[in-house]
Amino acid sequence: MLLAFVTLIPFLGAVIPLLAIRFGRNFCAIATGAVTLTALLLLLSEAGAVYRGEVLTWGVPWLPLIGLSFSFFLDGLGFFFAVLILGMGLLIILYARYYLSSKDPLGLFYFYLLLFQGAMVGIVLSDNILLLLVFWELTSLTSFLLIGYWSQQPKSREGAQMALIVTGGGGLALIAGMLLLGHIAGTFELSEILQRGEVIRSSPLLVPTLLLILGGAFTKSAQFPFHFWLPHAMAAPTPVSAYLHSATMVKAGIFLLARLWPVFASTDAWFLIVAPVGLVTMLIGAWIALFRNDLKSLLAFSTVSHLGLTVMLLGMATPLAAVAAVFHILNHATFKAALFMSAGSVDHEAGTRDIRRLGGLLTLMPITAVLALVASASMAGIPLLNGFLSKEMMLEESTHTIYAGLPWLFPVLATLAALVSAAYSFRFAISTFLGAPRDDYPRRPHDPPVGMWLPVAILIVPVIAIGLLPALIAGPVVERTALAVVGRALPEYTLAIWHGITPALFMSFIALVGGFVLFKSYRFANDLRRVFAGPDAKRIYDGAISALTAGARWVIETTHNGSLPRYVGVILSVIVAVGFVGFLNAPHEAGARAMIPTSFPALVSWVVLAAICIALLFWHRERLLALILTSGVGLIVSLLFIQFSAPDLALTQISVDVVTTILLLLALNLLPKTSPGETNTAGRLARGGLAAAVGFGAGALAYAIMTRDFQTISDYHLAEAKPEGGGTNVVNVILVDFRGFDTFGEIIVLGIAAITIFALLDTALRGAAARTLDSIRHPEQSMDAHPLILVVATRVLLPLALTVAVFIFMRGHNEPGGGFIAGLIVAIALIMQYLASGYAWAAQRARIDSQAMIGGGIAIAGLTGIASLLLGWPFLTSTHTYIDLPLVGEIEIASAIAFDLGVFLTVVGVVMVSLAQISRVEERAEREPVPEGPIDIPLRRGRIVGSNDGTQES
Amino acid sequence: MTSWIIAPAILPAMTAALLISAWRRDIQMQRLVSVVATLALLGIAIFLYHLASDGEARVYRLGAWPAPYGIVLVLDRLSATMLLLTSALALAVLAYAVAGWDKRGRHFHALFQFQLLGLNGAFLTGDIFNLFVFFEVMLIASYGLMLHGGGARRLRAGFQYVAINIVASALFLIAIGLIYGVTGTLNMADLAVKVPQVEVGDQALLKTGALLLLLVFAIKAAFVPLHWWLPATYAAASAPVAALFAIMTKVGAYAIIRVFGTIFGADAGALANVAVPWILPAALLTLFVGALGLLASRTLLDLASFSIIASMGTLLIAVGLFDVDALTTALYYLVHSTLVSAALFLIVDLVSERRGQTLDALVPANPISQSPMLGALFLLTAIAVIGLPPLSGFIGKLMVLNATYESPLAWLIWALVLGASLMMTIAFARAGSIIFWAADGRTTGPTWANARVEPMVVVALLVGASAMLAVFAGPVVEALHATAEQALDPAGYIDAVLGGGQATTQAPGG
Amino acid sequence: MFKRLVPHPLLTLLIVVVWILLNGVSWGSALLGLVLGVAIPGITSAYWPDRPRIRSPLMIVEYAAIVLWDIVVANFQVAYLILFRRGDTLRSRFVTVPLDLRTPEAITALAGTITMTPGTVSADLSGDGRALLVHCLETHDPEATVATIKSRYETRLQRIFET
Amino acid sequence: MIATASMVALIAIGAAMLLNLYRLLVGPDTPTRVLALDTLTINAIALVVLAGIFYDTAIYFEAALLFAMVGFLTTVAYCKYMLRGNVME
Amino acid sequence: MELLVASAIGMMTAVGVYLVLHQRTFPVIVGLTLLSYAVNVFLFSSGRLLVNRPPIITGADAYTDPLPQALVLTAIVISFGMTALIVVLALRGFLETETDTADILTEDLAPEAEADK
Amino acid sequence: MISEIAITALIYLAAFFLFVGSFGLAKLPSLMQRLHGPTKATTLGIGSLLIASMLYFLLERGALSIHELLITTFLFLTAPVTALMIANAHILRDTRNRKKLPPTGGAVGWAVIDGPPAEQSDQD
Ligand code: NA
Ligand code: NA
Repeated sequence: MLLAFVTLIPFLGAVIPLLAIRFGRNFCAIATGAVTLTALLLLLSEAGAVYRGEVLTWGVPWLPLIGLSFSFFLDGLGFFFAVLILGMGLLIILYARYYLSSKDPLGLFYFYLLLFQGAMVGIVLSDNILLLLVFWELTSLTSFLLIGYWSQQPKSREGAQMALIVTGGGGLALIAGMLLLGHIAGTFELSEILQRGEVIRSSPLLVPTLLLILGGAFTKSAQFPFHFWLPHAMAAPTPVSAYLHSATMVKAGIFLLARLWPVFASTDAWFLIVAPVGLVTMLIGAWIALFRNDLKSLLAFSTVSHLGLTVMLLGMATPLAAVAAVFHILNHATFKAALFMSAGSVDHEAGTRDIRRLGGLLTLMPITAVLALVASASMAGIPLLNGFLSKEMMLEESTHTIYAGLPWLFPVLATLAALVSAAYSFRFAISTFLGAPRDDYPRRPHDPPVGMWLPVAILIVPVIAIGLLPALIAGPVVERTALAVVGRALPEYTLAIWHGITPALFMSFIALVGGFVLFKSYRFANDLRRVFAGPDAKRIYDGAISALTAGARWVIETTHNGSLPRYVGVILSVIVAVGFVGFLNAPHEAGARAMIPTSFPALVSWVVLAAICIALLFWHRERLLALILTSGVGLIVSLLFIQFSAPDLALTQISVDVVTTILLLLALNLLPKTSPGETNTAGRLARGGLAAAVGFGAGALAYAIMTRDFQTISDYHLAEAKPEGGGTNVVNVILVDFRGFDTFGEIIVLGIAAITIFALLDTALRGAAARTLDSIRHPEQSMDAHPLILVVATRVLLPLALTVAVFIFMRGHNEPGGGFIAGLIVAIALIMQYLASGYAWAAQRARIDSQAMIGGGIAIAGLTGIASLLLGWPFLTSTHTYIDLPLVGEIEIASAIAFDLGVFLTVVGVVMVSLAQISRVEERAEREPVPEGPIDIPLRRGRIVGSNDGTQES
Repeated sequence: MTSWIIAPAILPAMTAALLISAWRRDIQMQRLVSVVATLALLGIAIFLYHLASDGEARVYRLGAWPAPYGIVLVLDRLSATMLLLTSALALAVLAYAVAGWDKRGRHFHALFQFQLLGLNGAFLTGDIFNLFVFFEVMLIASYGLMLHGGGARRLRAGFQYVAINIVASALFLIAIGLIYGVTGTLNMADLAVKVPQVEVGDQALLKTGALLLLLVFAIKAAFVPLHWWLPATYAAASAPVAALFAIMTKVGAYAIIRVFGTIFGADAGALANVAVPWILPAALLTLFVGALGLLASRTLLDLASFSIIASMGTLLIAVGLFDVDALTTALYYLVHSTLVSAALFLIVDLVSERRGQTLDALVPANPISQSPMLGALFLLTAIAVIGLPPLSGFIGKLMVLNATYESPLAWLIWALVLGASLMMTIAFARAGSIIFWAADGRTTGPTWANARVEPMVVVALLVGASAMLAVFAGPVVEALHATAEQALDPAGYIDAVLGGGQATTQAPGG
Repeated sequence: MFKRLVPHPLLTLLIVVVWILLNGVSWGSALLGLVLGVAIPGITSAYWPDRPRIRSPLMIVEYAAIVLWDIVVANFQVAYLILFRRGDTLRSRFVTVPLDLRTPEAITALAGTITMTPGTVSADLSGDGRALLVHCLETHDPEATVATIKSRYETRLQRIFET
Repeated sequence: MIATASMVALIAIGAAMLLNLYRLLVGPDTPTRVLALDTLTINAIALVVLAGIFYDTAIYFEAALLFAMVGFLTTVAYCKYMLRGNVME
Repeated sequence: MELLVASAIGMMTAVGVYLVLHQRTFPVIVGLTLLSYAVNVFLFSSGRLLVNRPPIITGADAYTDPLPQALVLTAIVISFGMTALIVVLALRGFLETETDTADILTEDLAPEAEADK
Repeated sequence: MISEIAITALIYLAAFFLFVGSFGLAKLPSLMQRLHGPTKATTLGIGSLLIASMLYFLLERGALSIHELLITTFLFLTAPVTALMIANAHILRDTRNRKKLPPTGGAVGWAVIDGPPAEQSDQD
């Protein structure tokens, strides 16, 4: 429970600075510090137990399905790191209070910092490796925010993104690695995994697992070849650099290697990969650091180098090397944090971090200079300081390391790295602080406020103390920690300044002297570097990212080119491919159903259809012709329905077709009258081939279905339509009763279409659309807008058609017909008036609110269904009864008729709304005002406008 | 109790009908009615979820006709989950829209309610043709909503969206024709019974029908390369609409789970698991293209659209395995990505609103006011979308990886899932950095003081939901596990639909 | 009252007849037909601002008989022309029929009659409604054709609709 | 006898439809094609009525009636389009 | 007869698809119309073909399958709604941009400030 | 028997005219000539077929089926209008032959070309 608290306190406390900032910066800093301190104290309260060798665990399940639990454990390693993280955190909080200017949002900074801190603590205290991943990725995220804190600077943004992408990317590899590890071990609890090393090491997945985990660790710890992100992260405010890149984030990778050391260290792969990666990183980091002119950049590559050192030690896979690694982690954290903060102070006070513009600061900012000199001496490996001790141990261990059969490889290269390391340390210290004071600083440098040098001073204390009394000061910590790393008893070793005359002593000496010589011959070395300049990692990274982006854009933008034919073509090709493959890979037999002999009219209809289809292929560019031909297809399809006993379908098809045709004609009036020609023969062939394949598939499937027998549920419908549904037209009974819910959905589709059309055209008389409408030029028109004979004929037809509509509606339940068809007939009757007398005139007379009609129709249909609910029956349960009317006789009334009425109203409303809206638009495109109708030719009684009574006779 | 199953269909239908006929000129009244109805819908969905959580499938026989002759609605854990998700999302989107979006075109609220009707109907129905009908209701309402507000880009994208969906609907009908032509039934439970008994000579036809049906759902679910409609549509739709559309692709996924879990599942005899060989490769391709698209995006809307594709890829990977654990994962991911995608689209809207002419283009522009709050919301949403901790995306990703561990293609799946995450990270880091960080110091757009807070609250709630999904992953996943178990074991479903209970609901007619 | 309820008695009658035609002869359908016969003209009266006055209904019967006879004859004549004459040897031409009819209904009836009868098709009206353009499939004496039309049909229609 | 006549009529109508098709395809102008379509509809009506006799059912008469209404409206719409462009002005 | 119907379905589908694969809105719409004819007939034919056996209960010994007919009716109505919508959409798109292409052009992709505001 | 003969005769008549109408449509060289085929022959064709049908149901089946009358009425009402509209379209399109149209005999030309006289609008 306590462990969870230690982890959660920084998270929970993170909001405190956001709230506290309104009470001032000091208060904010104190409040933030208090949060960290609380966590630290809580942690320290367990120090006794940890140092007694106890392992504390606590956890609750989180997501058992995947083995994720909210569990923590505390041993020496975790304790060591957690104290480092929290302790260093306190110093950084103090330092940042003074470092950041009053314009910077300090509260936000502390907010990020605490989140980051919590994530780091989480990493080192997690027992569950999936939980560890959570925290791991959180550090990437929070560090992204911290590095990008000064987001107005492009460098900050770039650096933050790079850090996120590289460490986040590594984190993804780690996810895979951890999942593999957990699956191999059969548990995701670290404390158990550490017990199951044998199982893991014998797994065939060992190497991939290790590689993936190393991918996470190496990216986080900036190991070669992922080292390049770290210097760019230096765009962050110095407190961030000091925290993230000395003590915490980059150490996460080290922590992970140390944590899993007992599991992996004894494998060949570990040694073969980890040790050289560390060595190379150490060397390259140092070499690059030497030539950096930016203080923070120099320190950053130095950090890379030191991380490499630590990694190498862990990679050597011996317990003593592990001890050295732990010791160096501690030492590096102290002097490097001190150096970062010093560099920050120099930058803060002198206004520059460029080593070429610095010098002689010892006299100008003595406190800072002295502290920094001590820290850099430690970094250089000068005896009596802690850096010397662990570096010497490293050199000692390297002499025991035989890699690839070459006993000299590690010692020589390690010494070389130490030499370069000494050189850049000298360069850092001497070029900045020693020499003659300069007077060309952007600002007049002086020592910063105590809040900025005090944290450095606090860190210098262990640098010196450990350097002088290693066994006393650092001994227990190192031992307890190393024990936890190694997981078993440690061999004999001593932390001491003097180990006698050992190879390591010589190597240290060579490194120091050689380092000084190298520093002195800096110009020569610099020329050398230019000659042997390796590829710039940043450029490679940038190149890779932009190549990736460009590649992605090329792929996406060439495929998603906005071409509908291509989209549909691909979709149809997939359909054809899947359909054919699916069919051919399953058993199929020809059907045995007896076929119907072909009738002559059917054959003729087929010929007509085929001819029209072929004609459409060639003539579709003439749009009016295409429409006329399509009408022909509709006619043949309706005939087909009649031929095969589907009168309702024929009625529906034919009446829908005419409305569709009129809609298309209305649209065509404003659209171009022809489609442009296709010049591309290949495209035409591809199109034709695909069309033929789809057509063949559809036809073949239909044939296969039609030629076999089957059992269907519709026997029930045929049997029950009359007795239970109260109608003899089974199709209608299905529509309004058995499957009334389908019909309910269907009229809603119509209703939605209408209101969408309404909304779409509502705005067509404004803006660009209106301009287009005004510019449309029509070919020559007939001067007679409303032909007299047409007007008269349609007037006679109107009541006739309405009568027919009522008839069709009434009998729909028993004979072909019904609400939908009746609705269309009414619509057709009204359309006739529009066609003959003009929309304006006719619409004036149809005093119906079409939109309300749609809503009302749907509501009526719905209410019919709801009525049955109220009676305790399911939605849309119909009933029917016989009533005996005088004169009329007994008639049967089914409640489904009311439902059909809803259908009827909706259909009429839909057609009316759609046509009304289009007519509004068409009107705008007219060349000149159209006579208001109904008849243009002036006759004795022919020209009565808007009058309703028939009295205007002369 | 059971009679409430029809409520998620009736309520929005009648609400919309009333909105069209009675209050189509009174926006305030429309808002009130729409919000009240959606709240009620949420209440009903919660109740139904509670009802379904006993693990029993409940059947509602429309018109009191016995199955398989009439249409049935089936409430089980899966449909209840989808209903709940839909209504919760709807409420969030509606709350966002009433802040002003709904006034930019006509009939927003009616279309919105119709859209809910389509979705709810599709989730509840136990009949494949009725599923077609509600797909159409859902689609046509989505056309209306998508076109809400007008503009050339919207019109053109709308045309493509409609055209492609009409092709898909045609395919749906052909698939239904094949399936009916072989089995003689439309009821899903009845199909589940009849499919295993199909004669050898008919298997190819039925299988083709099943695969064509799969393709229909795949088009809705934006499987690559059937996804063409999605990027342009989502990029052209208005933000609240796009946010609501976050559920649209999920309908495809739902339909795959329902149809290929119940009818063509493990018990389907010769046709067992017909979909399985196809889904996983397509899902991987989908994920890959989604990630590429993210990387290629030039606008925030592109980013959001392709993140939908990528999330569908991830989701479908899990769907494609058709085992209980994987399906659990899929459902978790489905819930997660619906809420998070919605949040993302709303964020995009909030951003474009504040960037003047630049809108959502990923080019440096003036910084946007409200950036701290908005930036935080963007960051959190991005975290959730990419699948970084501590939000639900990370849990979802872990679950997907975990569920696919045993798959022979695990290495590929993992590489793609993780590689896609990296690409998303790159894309979102770049986008966020350009939008929120690359600033030239001048501020445009409404300032903090006079900007409306409600939209942000909606986004915050959605992000909060993602956090809750993560924190309470245990119980959530437990419930989804039960859901997956039920979905993959059709026996209970079949029994509920075709078994007893018919006698009590015989039609009163006659 | 009756006039308000049944503004177009002829139309009402027509609807009742049509309804009975559709539904069969029974009291029930007659009653329902009557209901419709009242309702539909009521609904559609707006489209009939200038309802036609039939002056002499009995004339209609005579006229119909003449037209029917002419149609039968015309059909055989036209069939002959179509089957046995080459199209380019036909003496087809437009003729103008000056109109004395002044009501739309009468003109429509005349135009309709012309189209249905011997080898003639009404093709257009003049802009002032005072002439009808008629196309003859085969004619050697246009004036005679016009005269026949006027005497055989127009005068009768004038009596039915206008005098 | 009636059956034979019906067969003959079916063949006659079929031939008529093929002739309509010829005009529909050959045109040469749009009014001709519209006329061909209209005539095709008329022949379809004949077919339906004949089918009623042939199959001894009255069930298809409404279809014939509707074909007549719709055929008329379609033709008028096409003509109105050719004459005025806007068919509903 | 079955072969005639099946080949009719195939022809209508093929021509429909051929037209749908065009770049202009109008042929696409005509193609979709043809496609929906084909699909309706397909769905209809899944109930098998029977001559002169309409599903009107008259006491006859056999009726054609009414269920696909009901389904096709629904499908016809739905596709009518869809067609009406897409026609208007094509028209509206043309009016807005003065081109009737069905493709999304690059200029469409540019953010439109005025359309949304 | 007589009824059967009558019905048979009517069917043959119908078949003949239906064919002749379409034959004329196909055969005749100009649109105005082609119009004569369908509008006449088809009308009588359908008409006799409908009478045949009525007789058939009345005499053979004993059921009075008079729907056919409605269809006939409908066709008789609409056929002239269709013909006029097509003729109108033809006149509008056929610009070369406009001059060959006979004069109207009045001040105003044919409606398609000249339209109604403008000065008379709104009062009469
Ligand atoms: Na019906
Ligand atoms: Na019932």
